[in-house]
Amino acid sequence: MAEVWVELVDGPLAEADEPGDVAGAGARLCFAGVVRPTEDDRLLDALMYEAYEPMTSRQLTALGEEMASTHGLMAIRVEHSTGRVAVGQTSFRLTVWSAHRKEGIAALDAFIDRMKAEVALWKRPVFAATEVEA
Amino acid sequence: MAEVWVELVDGPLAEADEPGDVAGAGARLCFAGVVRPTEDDRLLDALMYEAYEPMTSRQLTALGEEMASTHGLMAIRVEHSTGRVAVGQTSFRLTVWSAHRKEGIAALDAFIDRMKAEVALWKRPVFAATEVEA
Amino acid sequence: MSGDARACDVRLFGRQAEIAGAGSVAVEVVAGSTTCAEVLTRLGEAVPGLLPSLEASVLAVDHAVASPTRRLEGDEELALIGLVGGG
Amino acid sequence: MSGDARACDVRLFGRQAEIAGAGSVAVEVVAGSTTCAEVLTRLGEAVPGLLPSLEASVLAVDHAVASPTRRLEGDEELALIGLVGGG
Repeated sequence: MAEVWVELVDGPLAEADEPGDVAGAGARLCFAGVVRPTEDDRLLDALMYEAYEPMTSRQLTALGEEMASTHGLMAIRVEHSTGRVAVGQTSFRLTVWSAHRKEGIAALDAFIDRMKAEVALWKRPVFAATEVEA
Repeated sequence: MAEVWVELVDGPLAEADEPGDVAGAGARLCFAGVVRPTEDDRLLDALMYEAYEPMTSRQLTALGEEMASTHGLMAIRVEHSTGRVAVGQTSFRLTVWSAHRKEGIAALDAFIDRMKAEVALWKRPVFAATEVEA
Repeated sequence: MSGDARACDVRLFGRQAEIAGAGSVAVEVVAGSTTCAEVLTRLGEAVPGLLPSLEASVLAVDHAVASPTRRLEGDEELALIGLVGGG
Repeated sequence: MSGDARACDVRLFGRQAEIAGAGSVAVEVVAGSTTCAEVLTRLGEAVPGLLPSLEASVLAVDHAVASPTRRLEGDEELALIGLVGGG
């Protein structure tokens, strides 16, 4: 049975130590989502994330378990911010451990697609006062 | 022009701090290859990696530049071991920074396929004395 | 309690809360009769600005995604889960 | 120097070095005449155990992958790059 860790964090994710080893895993893949400086060509100050607990954590856990089972992962770790995350800060981190690279990549990509489509997480842009020239 | 960093390291890769930010990058993807405990159903002690410098570093740099250009990366970092890397230790780490997730995943996957097919890097198994039961 | 009509709050989040100008909207639920699909319809009647996004939304009942045909008692916690994901 | 025949070492690595039992194998190169493709052929003649892997190998000349039709002078550094990658 794969390990599934889910954590919602108030504010930006802190710099993490390198994720530990999981016995037998030959591939460890980590995706970090960082708030970009613009959205729709407008300068951004931050994104505001909102969750609906405990539904959000339950959905992320269920999705992690499904991805682990479908893709044969050994472990999966999900960290997501709630509240304000400024430009350049990390709001999301997904780490997957698998025997080989290919299934890790497939699981990571599918998890994020599914999360964006299904999980109770919302983001709203906080635009900067000054707009970018057209 | 994207930043391309290449480093060959004697022995296993040390635990790394979380990779830094690259301005404007919304996605950071890191793959770590860890020596697995078996190969062809035989217990392994280690893998021995061999490079042919400076050709190996030149090839990795050229491949990084090509991937950055093809996939529109902002930066790419390659770290690979030479010499002995024991089971459970990390022998390879690839980090890519991109605006969005999809091009980062495509670049990472393609880089590793190309590296395995083209780059002057060799590995040999060092098997453990005891064999796994059939 | 079947047959009782009561006003139930449906929680809203993100862009849908902005459109409604509120974190929840009350809709009428008849205990044992009103379905989740009907709650979505009533949300659209109460706040027409939500109509374009309702197709890509589901109703959560007590923190779990519910079938559109599920009948409500009126004492559940209801939330509109609009599909504008994080990451 | 065209026309001079000399013995040139071709470096071997990994499994191919194990098969040859050596980190290099000497092949004859005629300056200005012998091609990279011919060097591979001569390696296969010198060490028949290498034949199965030569199809998936290329010759590096002075640390760069060389065209099979390139003619050698005999003073270059030669290496067999067999495709058994790292990672």
